Amino acid sequence: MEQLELPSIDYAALLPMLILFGAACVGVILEIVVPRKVRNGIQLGLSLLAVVAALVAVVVERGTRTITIGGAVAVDGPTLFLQGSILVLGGVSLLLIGERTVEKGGAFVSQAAITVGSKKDMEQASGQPGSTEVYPLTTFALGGMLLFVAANDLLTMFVALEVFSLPLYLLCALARRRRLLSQEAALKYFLLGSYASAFFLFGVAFIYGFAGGIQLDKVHAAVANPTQSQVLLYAGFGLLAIGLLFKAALAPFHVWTPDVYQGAPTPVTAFMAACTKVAAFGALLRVLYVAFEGVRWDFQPVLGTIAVLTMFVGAVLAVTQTDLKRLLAYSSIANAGYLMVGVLALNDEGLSSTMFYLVAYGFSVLAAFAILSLVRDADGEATHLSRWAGIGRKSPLLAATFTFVLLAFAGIPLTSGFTSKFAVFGAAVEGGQTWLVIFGVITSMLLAFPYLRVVVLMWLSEPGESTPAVSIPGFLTSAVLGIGVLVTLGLGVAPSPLIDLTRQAADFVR
Amino acid sequence: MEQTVEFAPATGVLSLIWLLVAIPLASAAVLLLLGRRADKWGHWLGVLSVAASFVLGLVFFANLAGLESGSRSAELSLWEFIAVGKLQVDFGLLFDPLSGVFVLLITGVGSLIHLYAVGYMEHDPGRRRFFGYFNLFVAAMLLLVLGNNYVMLYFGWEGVGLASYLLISFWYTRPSAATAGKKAFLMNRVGDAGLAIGIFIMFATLGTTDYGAVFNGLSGLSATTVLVLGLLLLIGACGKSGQFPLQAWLPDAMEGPTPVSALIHAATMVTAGVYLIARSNPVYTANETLQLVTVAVGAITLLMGCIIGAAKDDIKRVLAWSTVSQIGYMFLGVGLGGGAYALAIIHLLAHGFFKANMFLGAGSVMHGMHDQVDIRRFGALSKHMKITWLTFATGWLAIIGIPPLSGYFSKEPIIAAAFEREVAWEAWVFGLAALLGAGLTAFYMTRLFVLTFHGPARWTEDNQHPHESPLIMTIPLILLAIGSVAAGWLMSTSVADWLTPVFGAEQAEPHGVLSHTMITILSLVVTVIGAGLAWSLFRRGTALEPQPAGVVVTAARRNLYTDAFNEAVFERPGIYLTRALVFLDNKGVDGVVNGIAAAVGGGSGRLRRLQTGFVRSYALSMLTGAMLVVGAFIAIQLGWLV
Amino acid sequence: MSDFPFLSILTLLPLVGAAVVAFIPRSKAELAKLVALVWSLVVLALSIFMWAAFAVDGDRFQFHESYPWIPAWGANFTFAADGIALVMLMLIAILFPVVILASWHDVDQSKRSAPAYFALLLTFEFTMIGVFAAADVFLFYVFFEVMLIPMYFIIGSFGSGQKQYAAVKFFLYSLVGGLFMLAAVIGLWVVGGRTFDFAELAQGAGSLDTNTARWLFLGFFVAFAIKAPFFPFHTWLPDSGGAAPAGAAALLVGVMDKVGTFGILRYCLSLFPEASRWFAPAALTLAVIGIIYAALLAVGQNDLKRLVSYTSIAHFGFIGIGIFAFTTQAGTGAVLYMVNHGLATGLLFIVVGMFVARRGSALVSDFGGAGKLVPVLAGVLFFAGLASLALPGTAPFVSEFLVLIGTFSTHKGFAVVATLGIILAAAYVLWMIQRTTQGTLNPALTEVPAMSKDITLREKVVVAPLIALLLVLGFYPKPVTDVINPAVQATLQDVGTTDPAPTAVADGKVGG
Amino acid sequence: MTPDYYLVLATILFTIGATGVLIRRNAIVLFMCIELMLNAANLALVTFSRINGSLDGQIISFFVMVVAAAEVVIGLAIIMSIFRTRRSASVDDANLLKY
Repeated sequence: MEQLELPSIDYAALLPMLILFGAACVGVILEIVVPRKVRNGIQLGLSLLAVVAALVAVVVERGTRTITIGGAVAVDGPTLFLQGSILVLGGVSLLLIGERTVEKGGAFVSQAAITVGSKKDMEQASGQPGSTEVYPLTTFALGGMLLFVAANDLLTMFVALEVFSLPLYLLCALARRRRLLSQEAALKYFLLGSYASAFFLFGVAFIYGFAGGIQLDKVHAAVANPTQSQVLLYAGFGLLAIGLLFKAALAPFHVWTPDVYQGAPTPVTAFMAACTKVAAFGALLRVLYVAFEGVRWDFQPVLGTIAVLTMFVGAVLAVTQTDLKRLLAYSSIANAGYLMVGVLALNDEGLSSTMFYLVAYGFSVLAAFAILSLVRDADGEATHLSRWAGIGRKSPLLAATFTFVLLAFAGIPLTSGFTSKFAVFGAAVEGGQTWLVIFGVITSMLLAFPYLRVVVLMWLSEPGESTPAVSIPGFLTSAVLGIGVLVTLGLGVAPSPLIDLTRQAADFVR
Repeated sequence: MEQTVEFAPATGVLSLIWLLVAIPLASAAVLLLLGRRADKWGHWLGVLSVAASFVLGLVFFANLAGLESGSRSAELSLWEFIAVGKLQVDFGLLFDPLSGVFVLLITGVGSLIHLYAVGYMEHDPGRRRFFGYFNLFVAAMLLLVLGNNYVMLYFGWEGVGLASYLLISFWYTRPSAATAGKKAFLMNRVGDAGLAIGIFIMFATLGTTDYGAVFNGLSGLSATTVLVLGLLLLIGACGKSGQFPLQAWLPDAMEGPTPVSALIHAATMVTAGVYLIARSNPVYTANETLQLVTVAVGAITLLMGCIIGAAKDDIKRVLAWSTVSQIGYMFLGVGLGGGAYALAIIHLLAHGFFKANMFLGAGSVMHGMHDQVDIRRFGALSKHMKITWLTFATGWLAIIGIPPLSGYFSKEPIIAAAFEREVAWEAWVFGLAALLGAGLTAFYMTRLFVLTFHGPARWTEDNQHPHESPLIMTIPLILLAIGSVAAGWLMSTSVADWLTPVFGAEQAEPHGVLSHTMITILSLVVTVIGAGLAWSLFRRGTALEPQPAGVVVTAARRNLYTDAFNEAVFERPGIYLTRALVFLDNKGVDGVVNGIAAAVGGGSGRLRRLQTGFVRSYALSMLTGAMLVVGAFIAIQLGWLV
Repeated sequence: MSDFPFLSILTLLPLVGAAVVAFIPRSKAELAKLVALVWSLVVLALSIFMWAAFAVDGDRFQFHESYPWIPAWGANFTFAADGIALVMLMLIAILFPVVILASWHDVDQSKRSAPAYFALLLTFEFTMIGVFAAADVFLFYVFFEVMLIPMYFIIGSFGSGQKQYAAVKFFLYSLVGGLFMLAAVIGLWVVGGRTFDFAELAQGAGSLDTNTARWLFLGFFVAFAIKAPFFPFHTWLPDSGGAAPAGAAALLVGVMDKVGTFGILRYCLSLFPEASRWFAPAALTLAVIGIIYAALLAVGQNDLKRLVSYTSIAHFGFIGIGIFAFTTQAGTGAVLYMVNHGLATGLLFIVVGMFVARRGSALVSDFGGAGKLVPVLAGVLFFAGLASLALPGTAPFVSEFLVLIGTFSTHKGFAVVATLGIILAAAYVLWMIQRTTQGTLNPALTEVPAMSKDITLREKVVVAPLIALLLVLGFYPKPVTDVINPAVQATLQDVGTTDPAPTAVADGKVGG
Repeated sequence: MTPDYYLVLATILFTIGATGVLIRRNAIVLFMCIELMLNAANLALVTFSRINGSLDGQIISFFVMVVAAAEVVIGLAIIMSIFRTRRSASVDDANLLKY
């Protein structure tokens, strides 16, 4: 029996994740011990505190470049930057999740187990305080995401994927209103998500067969000097990629996105659109840049085609959408395409610009969903486009804010949408992927139309009878809105600090 | 042709020649800007300003005459107009013998017509505006003849076009007047475009647009270039002077008040084409073909004018076609070149007097006949408006060339010159054309005169009260009549000498196909035949309604189908083209764009159906995608792709 | 040369003004108007000072300012003006107060907020000044895109007729062009050594790969051709011009569209000289087609504002041939044309706006004989028409003449066809005048009380400066041409072309 | 017997699972098909572990089992709640969200 060598563990580097997982566990316990009345405040405070603490830890560890616990986790520039981004975006999303004043009791159902449409369900719909499980669930998901972007071997990645996916499936099902839709969204998300994880896992198996190990550096070495059949490598890589592309919502693995975004409670949608995207692209970046960099010439055209397809699907389908949440879902698909353009640059510039894009887009999308949550009628949020006609006349400030965010999505200068698009396109041209940029530009033209349609509707149409009232945003939603818009503007006008940060962070350790 | 053209700088009094343009221009500005505040005295300011220009013109003319004949010119640069790269165009004026006589004609005849207009327009509420436009015209016309380069000429050229437009459509509430003004401007613009391209050629080949430099550089140009240049200038000249094929606007221009017809569409502006060719005489002299074309244009137009003029019943239209025809003579003259340049200018000046005289006479008749213009409804007016009758008679006799009235001295030499073409067939063709024209002129002018002033009265006392015009209108008539009588004799030699510095010394007369005496006799004979025929035909008046007529008369009544031609070839296709383009732009060019948008929308509408909502179909799309991705990778690995 | 930071202050001033006006409550609309007017006059005053400080025979670029913006990308807030930019800035500074005064009552009847309208106008001025003052490609692009937004809302919110359709079309068209340009900007940035500085890029222009440069040229050109607009990218303009409030339409064609031609001159020509030469025949063809095509279309329009828009397209054809003829005269003429067209078409739009405001309709067929009722206004319309058809004595003549004469010396055929455009110009102007102000009085007009009110004092103040400028520049354009000429010559030097010598002189037959 | 056969078997199992998701309607069966795919992956991992001569693959498969168990918890919870409302476990019934 040989001596079992214990791997060294750099706890400091793992601290952010530990904090979150710990806080999540504590949250579960609190669910049991804390009386219902005060639970919401405490849970929200705890999760926010955990996020802040984790963020502090990330900031403190900003110089760390290490691989720890036996090669399972890599804490390097991209990890820390993406973790930081996830934490900030997650914290902001938490504010949205914690909003309880816009709608009485919040956006979440009080007891998900109650059958939809039953007598009890009617009762709880009328203002019982929402469930507080959402906080530990969110914290778990955040922890999983932090681990996902740090994962340095494929197993860790798989586990992290599940750790952040499973809470999300649940969160999707917790909407207070339109519960049927919410449940359907959860079901679809869950089934398709598991389906994709299975592909991912099967890919892991193949890669393991090919490389004899699952650490990314091992894969990298094996790709450079293959000892096994290349078919294993390519089949494995293909299957592996599918799991990641699914999470990142790239066509044709985007199919879940519109349904889930529409059905899920709006704060959760916002959370997914902002944070899941960061996590998914973080892992994708790591896998492509660290493990498979050696076969870039082979995967660039395939993934490039996927990127183009994604941009087109997102842009073209957005044109005829009539539901705002669904429209934003397609827009987020198209944005995934643009992100992919940055990823496929496969150079430092690509890495840093993709990270920049993720942050910029995350804030804009949070603001967008925050606004959606404010326009409501008796049945909850009024997300059908026709209901927004002339809203600019009724609530100019809200309409102006939304217009600004839409302009950002359309990539108009002086918004972060422009600088981030510029960054990824620039990186792609530099990386020799001009064709992607050309398609990116063409789809941007298409995509401008649906945004503009909304703007036209808000400002240029006369308000009708059915134009809903706009709720006065609660403090938390105001904060989200404010932060989202300010960051969108700030990154549009003075993106330099963040660009510099992403550039400093753009070095993977292998 | 190796002479070099040089102009002496303006000195002394002559450096004030800019005042000639500035005074009427300032007056026009005052009249147009002050609005109704100037209604009471505006017309007098208008008259005064032109009269002042006339006086100044006389002073300058005298000064010019005082200069040595070798340097009898005054060039004055006011300011740099356009100075870009090699293109240097000054806002420059040139007062030389040629522009001198034009200045006197314009301001002299202009003053008289202005004076006349004070009376003629007395009851028109727009009199002040009328004088504003009139002064604007005088300023532009003076600029045209005084410019020292082609750009200045063009400046004035378009300026008179504008004034002409404004005055033709002066009574703008009449649709016919508005249309006529537009037509005039448009056809003029066709000519202007030719002139403009001519200027471009000068700059492209010679790098200048100054008269002197262009003329001196001509020897360096190929024959083709000179030909093209000359033809383009000719197009410009045809447009402004109502020559074939751009003659159609001039008769319509009679929609304007009669003083306008007299000043602009008879005496001055329409002769600008003649001025242009005379001014550019080195260009035309340098190319035989060019001269031939010019002569041909002149001959065709003079016959055309006569023929149509003989068939018209509107007093002003007859006079208008007569103007077309007479300017044809002038074109013939300038086309013949050599000594005929001066002849054309003399005819121009003489024509300025007698045609202005007749137009004003016509105006006087209309004034007395309640704006009736149909000569079939006149007759016996000699008893009612004596002065008008007498002055009109001088004009009539002058134009048909009865010695010793001015027309005789100015037209007959041109006919003679035509017979002196070096190529025999040309001499016969153009000579006979000119001769025939003289006969026809005598015919239709006599017809006009007889039908208007003699024969039975074909108007009724119920609605017509013929009366003589007031003094302010008859005085100009009388003065112009004196000019019509005396001008020819006075000018026939003096002006030719005076213009020698511009056109060069008259070359030795080549012997024509007919002797000079013979031509004189012939032209008098055809004139008498024509006049006699008309007298005998119309002495007893004519039917009030148009009578059926033969092919020739019908054609003449319809302007020899030139209007029909224009309509069929330019107007209608133009309208159809415009309509087609409007359709094309909306449905075609814009349609492509909207089509793309619709296609995206339609594609989007169809594609979104793929999002069926069934989770299993989503799984299928994922599986398909997965198989494609993995398949693509494996294909790449096996070397099937890339 | 002056060290005073003219350009940055000039750029920011209207933005501040817009913010101030935007915060004035709706109830104090008159105050908002007044503030906007005074503000734009201050901008005008500053511009005049700048004009005075510009050294005609100094460096090509003056008032250079540069502040770091995004160092990682090499993007800076760099401002500088050459003669071309200077005259355009001056035009902007002149047109805005005029338009603000002209739009005084435009919003009074609508339900929309007057302060918002004037704030949008000032915002638009900010973007306009910025786009002409920028000497950094990135900064230029930013302004190029941002200027869509205020105009979009002006058309969409304050326009008439099919305003929504027009606003969206305007925005999308421009955005499409802008995105092509974005691709080209990125490409240029990558191949040009990661800098956006115009001067540096222009210096390295010669070392670009020929094919790359042509593609990049195309990216820029399409954007500018849409903006200008050149045939066949023009269809948005009649819709926008027809729907926009008259004052805004004057700015739209008077100033904003000039960004297209300015961009071609500044960016396409200097940055891609070889490509510019290579594409010149194609560009000239488009421009000439545009002249004839748009003029014919203008003849066939029944909507005054659409008609004026089409005339603009024809005029932009002239500017286009002037730019691509590559001679000093044509180039200077083209820039001068940009200024003159701004004044002339601006005036035309404003006067048409006065008619439309009175009649409540822009349809030509709703007028007829209006000169009887409003003689002075009809006179002003006529004058504007004359300026539009480039009659000598009005400023556009000089520019049209320069363009044509300059083009003729290198491209005879194009110049000749373009010259035919002046005939059509007369046709559409006079036909329009005849149908609106001449002929028998349309009885419907007498029933509209406003139609019997001739030009008011405010309107006189609006049109007077434009008329005066058109006349002055028509007789004495030298102060402007002297400013433009060196910049054009420097541009042509970048392109690498020289004026052809007069052929007779070149052949040695005549002493130059 | 070469380990390759196990790989073939694993692939066949995976394909059965992947196809099963497409052709079955019942949510539970669907879910079981996904479990089948996971287990196919486990089989492949173990096989590769054998081929490569390292224990990693076997360890991974333990992790996978744990994860699969967690997935079951979540999945069944969601399916349950839907079943309660709709009284049907057919995934085809849940298609309110579309287009």
